[in-house]
Amino acid sequence: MPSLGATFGRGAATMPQWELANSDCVIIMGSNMAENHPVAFRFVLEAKERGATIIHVDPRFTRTSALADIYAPIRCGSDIAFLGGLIRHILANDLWFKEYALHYTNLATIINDRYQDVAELDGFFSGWDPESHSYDLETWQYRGEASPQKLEENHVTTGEPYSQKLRRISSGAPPVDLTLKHPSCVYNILRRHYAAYTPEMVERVTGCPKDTFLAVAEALTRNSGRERTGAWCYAVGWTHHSTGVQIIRAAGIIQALLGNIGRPGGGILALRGHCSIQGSTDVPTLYNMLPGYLPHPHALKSDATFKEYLEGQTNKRGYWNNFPKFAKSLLRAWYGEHANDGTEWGYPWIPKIMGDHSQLPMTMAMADGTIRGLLLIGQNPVVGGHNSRLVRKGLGNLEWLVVRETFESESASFWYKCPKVISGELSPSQIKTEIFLLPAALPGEKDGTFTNTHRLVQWHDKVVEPPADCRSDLWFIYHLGKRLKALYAGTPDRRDDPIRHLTWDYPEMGPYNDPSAQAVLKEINGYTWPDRRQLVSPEELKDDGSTACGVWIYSGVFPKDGHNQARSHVPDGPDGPGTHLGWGFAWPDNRRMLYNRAAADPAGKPWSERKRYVWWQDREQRWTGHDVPDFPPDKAPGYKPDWSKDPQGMAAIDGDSPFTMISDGKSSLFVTSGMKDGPVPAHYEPVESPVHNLFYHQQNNPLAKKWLRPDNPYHAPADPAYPYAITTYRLTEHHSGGMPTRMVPSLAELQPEGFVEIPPELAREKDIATLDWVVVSTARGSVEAKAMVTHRLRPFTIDGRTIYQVGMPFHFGWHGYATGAIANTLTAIIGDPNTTIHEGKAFTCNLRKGRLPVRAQK
Amino acid sequence: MTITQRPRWRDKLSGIAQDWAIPRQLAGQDPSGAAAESQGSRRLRPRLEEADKIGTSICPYCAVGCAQLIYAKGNDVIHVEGDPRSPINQGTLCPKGAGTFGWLNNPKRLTTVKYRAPHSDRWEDKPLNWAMERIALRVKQTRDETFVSRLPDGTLVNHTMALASLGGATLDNEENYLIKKLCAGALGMVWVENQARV
Amino acid sequence: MQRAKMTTYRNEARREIYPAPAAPLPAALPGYAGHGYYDLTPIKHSHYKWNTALAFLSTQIAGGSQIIATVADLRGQNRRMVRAGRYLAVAGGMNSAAILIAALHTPRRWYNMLRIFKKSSPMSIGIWSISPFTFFSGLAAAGQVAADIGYTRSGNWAGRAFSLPAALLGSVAIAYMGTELEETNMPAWASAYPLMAPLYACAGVSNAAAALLLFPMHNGTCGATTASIKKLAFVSGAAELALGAVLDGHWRRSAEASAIAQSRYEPWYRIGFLGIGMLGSLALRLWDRFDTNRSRVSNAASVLKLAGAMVQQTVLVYAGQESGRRARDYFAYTREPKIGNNAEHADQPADHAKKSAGSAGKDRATRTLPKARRSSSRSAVAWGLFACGALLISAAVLRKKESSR
Amino acid sequence: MTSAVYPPAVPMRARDHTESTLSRVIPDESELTAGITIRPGRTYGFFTDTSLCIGCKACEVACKEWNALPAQQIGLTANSYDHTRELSAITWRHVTFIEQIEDNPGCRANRLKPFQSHWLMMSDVCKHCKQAGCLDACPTGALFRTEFGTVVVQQDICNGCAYCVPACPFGVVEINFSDGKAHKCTLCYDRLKGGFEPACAKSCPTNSIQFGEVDVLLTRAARRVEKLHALGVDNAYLYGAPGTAGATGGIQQLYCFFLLLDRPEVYNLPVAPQLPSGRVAKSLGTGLAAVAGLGALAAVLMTQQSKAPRPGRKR
Repeated sequence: MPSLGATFGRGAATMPQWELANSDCVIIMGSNMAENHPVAFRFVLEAKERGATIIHVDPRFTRTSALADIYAPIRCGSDIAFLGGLIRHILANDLWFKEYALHYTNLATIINDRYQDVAELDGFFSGWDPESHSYDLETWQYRGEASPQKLEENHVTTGEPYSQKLRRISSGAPPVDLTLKHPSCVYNILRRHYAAYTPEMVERVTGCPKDTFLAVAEALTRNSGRERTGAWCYAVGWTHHSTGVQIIRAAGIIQALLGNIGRPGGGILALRGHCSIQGSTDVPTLYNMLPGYLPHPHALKSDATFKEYLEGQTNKRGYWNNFPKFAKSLLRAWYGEHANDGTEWGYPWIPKIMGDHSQLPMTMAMADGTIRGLLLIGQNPVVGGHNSRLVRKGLGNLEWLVVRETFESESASFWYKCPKVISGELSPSQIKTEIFLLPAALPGEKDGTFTNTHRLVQWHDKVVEPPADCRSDLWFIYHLGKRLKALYAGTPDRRDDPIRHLTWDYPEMGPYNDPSAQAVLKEINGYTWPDRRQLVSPEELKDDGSTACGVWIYSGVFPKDGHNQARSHVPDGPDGPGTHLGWGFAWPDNRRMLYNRAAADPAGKPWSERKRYVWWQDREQRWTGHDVPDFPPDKAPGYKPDWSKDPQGMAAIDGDSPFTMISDGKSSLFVTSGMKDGPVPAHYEPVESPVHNLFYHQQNNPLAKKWLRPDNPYHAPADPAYPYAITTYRLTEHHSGGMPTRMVPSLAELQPEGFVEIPPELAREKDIATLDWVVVSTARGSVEAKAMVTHRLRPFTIDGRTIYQVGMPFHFGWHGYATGAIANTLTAIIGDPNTTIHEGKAFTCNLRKGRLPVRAQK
Repeated sequence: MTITQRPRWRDKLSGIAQDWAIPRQLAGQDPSGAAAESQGSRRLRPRLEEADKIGTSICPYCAVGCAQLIYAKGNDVIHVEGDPRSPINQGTLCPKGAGTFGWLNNPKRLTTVKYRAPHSDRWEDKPLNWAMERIALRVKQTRDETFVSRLPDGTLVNHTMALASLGGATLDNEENYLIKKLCAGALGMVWVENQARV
Repeated sequence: MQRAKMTTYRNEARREIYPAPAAPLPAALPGYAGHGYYDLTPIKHSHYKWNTALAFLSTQIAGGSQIIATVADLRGQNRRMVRAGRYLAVAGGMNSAAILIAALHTPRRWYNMLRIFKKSSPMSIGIWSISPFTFFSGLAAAGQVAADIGYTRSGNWAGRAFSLPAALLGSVAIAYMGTELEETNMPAWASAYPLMAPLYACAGVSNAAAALLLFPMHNGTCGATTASIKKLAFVSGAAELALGAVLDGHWRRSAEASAIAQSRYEPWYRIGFLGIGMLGSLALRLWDRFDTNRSRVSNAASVLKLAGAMVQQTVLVYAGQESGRRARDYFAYTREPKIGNNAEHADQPADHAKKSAGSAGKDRATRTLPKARRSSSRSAVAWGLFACGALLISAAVLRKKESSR
Repeated sequence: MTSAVYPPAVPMRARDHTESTLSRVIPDESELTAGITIRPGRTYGFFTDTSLCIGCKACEVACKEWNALPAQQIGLTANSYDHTRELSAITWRHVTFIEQIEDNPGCRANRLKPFQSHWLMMSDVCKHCKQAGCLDACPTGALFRTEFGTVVVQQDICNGCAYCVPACPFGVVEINFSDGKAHKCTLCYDRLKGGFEPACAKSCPTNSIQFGEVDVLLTRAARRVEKLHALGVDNAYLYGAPGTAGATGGIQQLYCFFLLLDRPEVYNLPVAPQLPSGRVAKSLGTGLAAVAGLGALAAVLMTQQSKAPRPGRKR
C-alpha cells in the first residue's frame, strides 16, 4: 500500500478495527464491509449505537448500505471525483482542523516554483516525459531541493540514481509559510488543483445527487476536530483501479486535513481480503521487496554493489536512517557467517529484478514461454486472476507446474475441464504442462502466524496432524530447500554458493518432520549473533553484523525464549484501556494505533479529554497513554533539531512531528517522490469507461500499465459496442477464488450459482427477468449467467447521458457444489502504475438475453 | 446430538419401559414437560465435552483475524467455533468462519498427490516422496539451464527468469518468509509474487 | 364486497375465546398487501394421504356399528344384527389401527403412540380411544362367539358387558377425527370449527348403519330391526347432510377455505358427496320406505352412502393439504380480528368492535348467538327445509305409488 | 450480569483462560459470549433484533455445522439473496431477504432511516412458543418442554406421525422423509446442557440474535423499540412479546421473539396466529353430543319397532 506509505510513512491500516467503536462518523467507501468483513462491521454498529453517522459510498446498494444512514451512489471508477469534491469542500469552506494540519502535515511547505498542476497542463503534471512515459520528479520537490522524503513502501524507479540527489540536499528544514499566503505552498496548490471539483461537477461525473454529496461532506466535517473524529474504511473497491493508489491518497489527504490520523476513533482502516495478505506484504512473497519493506535490488538502478545499495536507500532523516541495520541483519539471518565483508554480506547472491515482475506480467511471461516452471501455492488464478483465458494459456504453456491446494482447483484442472476442452476446441494432449497437485494442510493442522488487516500478528495452533499426504506449505518449502541443498552440495559452480550458504537449520518435529514454525518466527524476530539471544525490539538492531533479523518490523514478536507474543491471549477487560496490548503482536513494537503522537497537540496535551489517547507526561518527561507511543519516548514535544550540527536520522525530527518515518516528520498531503503518477490525486477515467473524462482532456491515467497484445485487447473509451459499465465483487458467502467455500456444502447452498445483477430499467429494455440466462461479453471473452434483476442497482445520469451499470461476483468456476461462469474471463490485464494491481472494479461490457452456443463457451 | 449405538433387544425393551410416560404422568408430572422426557434427552451432552485437545486458531478466510477454537478428539476435528476471548470477534464468526469445520473435515479434500504427465488426459496417484524428488530435480534443471550471472553489459544480476512462485496471501508469515528466502535468497528467482495485488 | 362485509362466524367464535392482540401493529405500517414472502406459504401442509382417509372411514364404521349393536342389544333387537354389529366393529377397529400404523413415517415405533396420554392432542385422544375400543370390541365379539357356539347366556352377558365400554369409546373414536383435522392450522379445516366433530359423528353412525344394512341376514326374521336401522341411517344421513351443507356454505363465504371452495375439490365435495352421496342415498332410503327387509334399493342407498363417505373423507384430507399451500388463505385466517389499520376490518360496525373489545379481558363465550352463526344457521335451515321438502314430496309420491299398486 | 452492553466488552472472566491450547472446555462459556449463566429451571429464548441484521447467514451456517445438517441444494431462487427458501427439516435457521427500494430511479432513497432499511433481512427460527401448537399436538410426547423452557423433538421417541407439522402456526417443524422423523431447531438443547450459548446466537456478528432469559430479553427489547422510535424508526415493533402480534390465539408469548420493521406477512409470519389445541374440548364436546343424540335416536327408533310392528306390511 504505497499510498498510505507515501502519505503517513507506513503502508498499513493506521487504526485497529475495534477503534471504529469510538468513531463519530464512519465512511465506508471502496468496500462492502457488512458483506466482506462482517465481524469488523460489529464495531461500526457499536459506533452507531453510540450515535455515530454511518455513510456508505458504493456503486451498488448492498447489505452495508442497508445499515447505513447515508447511501451515496457513485458510478464505478469515479471515486477520485467524489473525494476531490470533498477536499475542495473542506478547503473552500475552511472546515479543516487548523492546529492539526498546520503542524502535522506539509500543508504549509513551499514547493518548487517550476511545479505545474494538471489544471494548467490539462491532465498532466509538470515533468512529463512522453518518450520515457514517466514523470521527472524534479519539479515536485520542496523548494530548495530538500532531500526527497524516503518512503518505506517500495522505493520507486525514479530514473535518476538516488545518490546524486543526496549531494544536493540543503541542510535546513523545508521552507514553510504558516500564513499559507505563498502561491506555491501546498495549501494553495491543493486549492487550485481541486477548484474544478465543485458539487455540480461531482454530480455530473459520479452520478451522485448533489444534496447527497453535500450531506456526506457535512456529516464528515461536523464529526472532525478536537472533540470528534471520523474514520474511513476501504478495501479492494478502491485498490482495483488504474488510479487505485491515488484514490487512497485522496482519503489520506482528507483525513490529514480533518485531523483524524493517529487519534482514537479516527484513521484509515484498510480492509484486506485474505487472512494474511498484510503479512504477505510485510514478509513479502513480492518481487519488489525484501522482508521488512526493504526494496529488492534493481538491475537498472544504483544497486550494483551493497555499498551503493545501502547509500542509495538510507534516508538522511527520519527512522529510515537505520536502513543499514535492517539490511545487514537480514543478510546475516539469511547467510549466517557467510555474510561478511568478504562476500559483500551475501548481497550479490540476491537476484536483481529487471522491472515489473508482478502477477500480471508473470501471466504474460508464462504465456510467452519465458517462465518454464511455476510453484502455485494456495492461489487460484484461473478464477481470481484477470483475463482468465490468458492465465489458462499461460499455465498451459509451462513445462511444469506445482499446485498446492486443499481441493482440485480450476488452476489445477484447467487442462481437462476448461470450457475450451469441454467444447472440444482443445484436447488435453495438446497441453504439455507436467502438473504436480500436492494436498495442503489447513490452520489447525499446522503451526504459524497470520497478520490481520490491522497489523496484528496472531499465532494459530496445530491441533491435529494433517490427513494422509497433506502437508503444510512450511513443510513443502523447507523440504524442497533441503533437497535442493543436497543436490547442489557438491557443485563446483560459484553461482550455486547462495544455495549452499543459505541458513536452513530449522529443527524438525512430529511424524512428518515438520520444520518448527517457532524457530522461523524467532529468526523473523531477530537474535544477536552468534549467541542467538532474542531481540526485544528493532532498537537493538546493529549494522555491524552482530544482530540477525529476518523482518525488522516484526522484531518484538518473540522477545525472549518461551514468550511468543503472537500467541498471547490476554484481552483488556471492560475496565481496561481497550487497546488489548496483551492480545497478539501488532508490528511495529506492538503498537495498535499508528502515528498516535498526533493524538496530542504540538505541546503534548491531548486535543480533548474525550479523545485522550497518548500524551506527554511532564513529571517523568516521557510519552505515555493507552497505547505504545509512536514517538521516541523521551523526546520532548518542544524539541527542535540543531540544524547547525547536520542532525541525522531521528535527531532531525522535531518534537511536534508525529510521522517519524517521513523525512520531515509531517504527513505528505503533497508527495514529492514515491508516487509515479502524480504528487496529488487527479480524476482519470478507468481505462475502459463508458464516458469521457469531464475534468481534463487526458482520458485515463497516463502511467496506467497497459499491455497491448492480441490476447489482451482493450475497449476504446465510450465504445458503443460495450455500452454498459460493469464491476466485479465478492459475496459474504464465498471467498475470492471460490475454492474454500464452493466445496463446503453449508456455504455453497447459500449462493449456489453465479449471477449477474442488472438494474430493472436495463432489464425492461432487454426484456430480461430474474433467473433468465444472459450473456455478458467483452473483447476478452463472453460468459453466461443467470440474471438477478434488482433495484439495488440504479442507472446513472452522467453528463446528461444514462449509463447502466451491471455487477457480477467473481468466485465461481466449474468445481464444487456452487458452480458458475468465471467472471474474470471478461476482465483485461490493466495495471496501476505504482502497484500493478489490476482494474477489476470498473470496465465496460455488453449484455444480451440468451445463452452461449455450446461450442463458443469460453 | 450424540446418537447411541443400537442396544440389544433386551436393552431395547427396558429402554421402552423406562420411556413409558404413563406412570410418571399418573404421578402428576406434566405430560408436555418432565413426564415426556426420554432417557436419551436426559443423557444428552454437547459433543464439545468429548474433545481432548482444544487449540486456538485464526480463521483462514478473510483478514479480520477472528480467533477460533478448534475442538479435536484423537486426531479428528469435531468442531470449530469462535473464540470468546478474542477482542476482535468475542466468539462470533461470519458464515465463512462458521463454515471452517465444513472445510477442515470435508470428504472431498485432496489427501494424495496427483500427478499429470505431459500431454496426458488423466491424473495418476503418486507417493509424496516421489513428487518432492521430481520437483526438486525439475527446479534444479530449469535453474541450471536458465541462470544468468551477468547481463551482456556486465551488470551482475545472478537471477533466473524461468522459475516463478505465485501465491502467499493465505499462507503463514513463516511460510512466506521461507519462500522468499529460498526462492530469492538462494535460487535467484525474481518472479516471486502473491495475491496481495488480486 | 359481499364477502368482505360478512364476518365469518368462525371469526366470531374464535374471538370470543381469544382476545385480539393488546398492542396492534404500528400505525406507520401499510395494510396487508395480499401476499406473503415471495411465492412461499407461511405454514407446512399436513402429510395425510388417502390411507388416512380410509382409516377414518373404517374407524367411523367400526365405532358406529358398535354403538348400533350395543343399542340394539340393550333394546332387545334381533340377535343376528347385534352379532353383525360387533363383528364389524372389531374388524373395522383393527383395520383402522393397521392403516394408521402403516401411515406413520417410522412405523417401527408405533408403540410410542401409547407412551403418553395428552388431552391437548386430538390424535392422542383418538389413539387412546381406538386402541381400547378395538380391545373391548374384540372381547364383546368373543362373547358373541361364545354365545354363538352354545354358551348363550354367559356369552351374551359378556358381550353386553364389554360392548358398553366399547360403545362409549367408539363414540369418542368417531368424533375425535373431526377435532383432529380441525385443531390444526390448515385454514380450511380450522375455519370449520366446531362443526367437524359432529359431522364426523353423524357420518360415523350413518356409515355404520349403511354398512350393517348390507349384511344378508336381514331377510325374514329381523325385519323390525332392519326398518329401525334404515330409519336411523336416514335421520343421521339427513343430519350429516345438513352439517355438510352448512359447512359448504360457510367455506364458500369465508376467505380462508378457497382450497375447498374454489379448487378442483369443490365439485367433488358438492356433487360427489353432498349431491350423489347424501341426497341420493337419502332419496333411495325414502323410496325404500324403510321396508323391513333387505332390498336392492336399500343396498343401493347403503353403497351410495359409503361411496359418498369415501369421497368426503378423501376430499377433506386433500383439501386440507391444499389449503396448507395457500398463503392468502392462512393470512386471511390469521389476520387480527378487528383492531389495527388493515382495511378489511375497518368497516366493522362500531358496536361489534366495542363488544369484543369489552370481552377482550374475559375469556367466556357470549350468550347471544353471534351474528355470523345466525347467517350460517339460516343456510342450514334452508338446506334442511329443502331436504325435508324433497323427502316429503318423494314420500308422498312413493306412498301414492304404493297404494296404487 | 444481565444487561448486555452492545456488544459486550470482553468480560473479565476471559482473562482467566489465557493459555493458547486449552485442556478442557471453558466452563459456562455462555458467560463470555452472552453475559449470562445457563441454569436449568429458567426460561431461555432469542430476541432477534432485525434492525441490526446484516443478512450474513452466519447463523444458518453455524446451525448446520453444529447439527451436521445436510445442504438443501435448491439452486438460485428469485428471492433476492435468499437461496435456502424456508425453514425445513434440514434448515433450522433461515434468513429472509426483502428488497424495498422505490421503482423509479429518480427517487431511490439516499437518506436512510438509522439501522436496517430498504433491504429487510431477518433470521427466522422456531419460535419456541410458550403455548406451542406442535407440543400440544404431539401424541407420543416426542415433543416436550425442556428444563430450559424450550420445545425440542426427541429423536429417540418421534415415530413420524407428522401431526405436529400442520399444528405449528408458523410452519417451522417438518418431517425429514429420508429418516422419517420430525425435525426443528432445538435451541441447541445439548449446548445449553453444557453451558454453551446456542451456535447461531454465539456466531451472530452484529448481536442481532441475542440469547438470554426471556424476561431480561423482553425488557431489553422494549428499551430497544423505544430507542428506535426516538431515532425516527417508527415502523419498529415487537412480534411475539406478550400482548403483541404473533402472541395471540392462546400462544401468549414466543420465547424467540423478534423486532420487525414491516408487517409480519412480509416476512411470511401470521399477524394473529391461533393455538389450535385450545378448542379441542369444545370441538370434541359437540361431537360427543351429536353421538349421544344419535344414540338416543337409535334407542327411540328401536323401541317403537319391538312394541308395534307395522301392520299389514307384506312383501
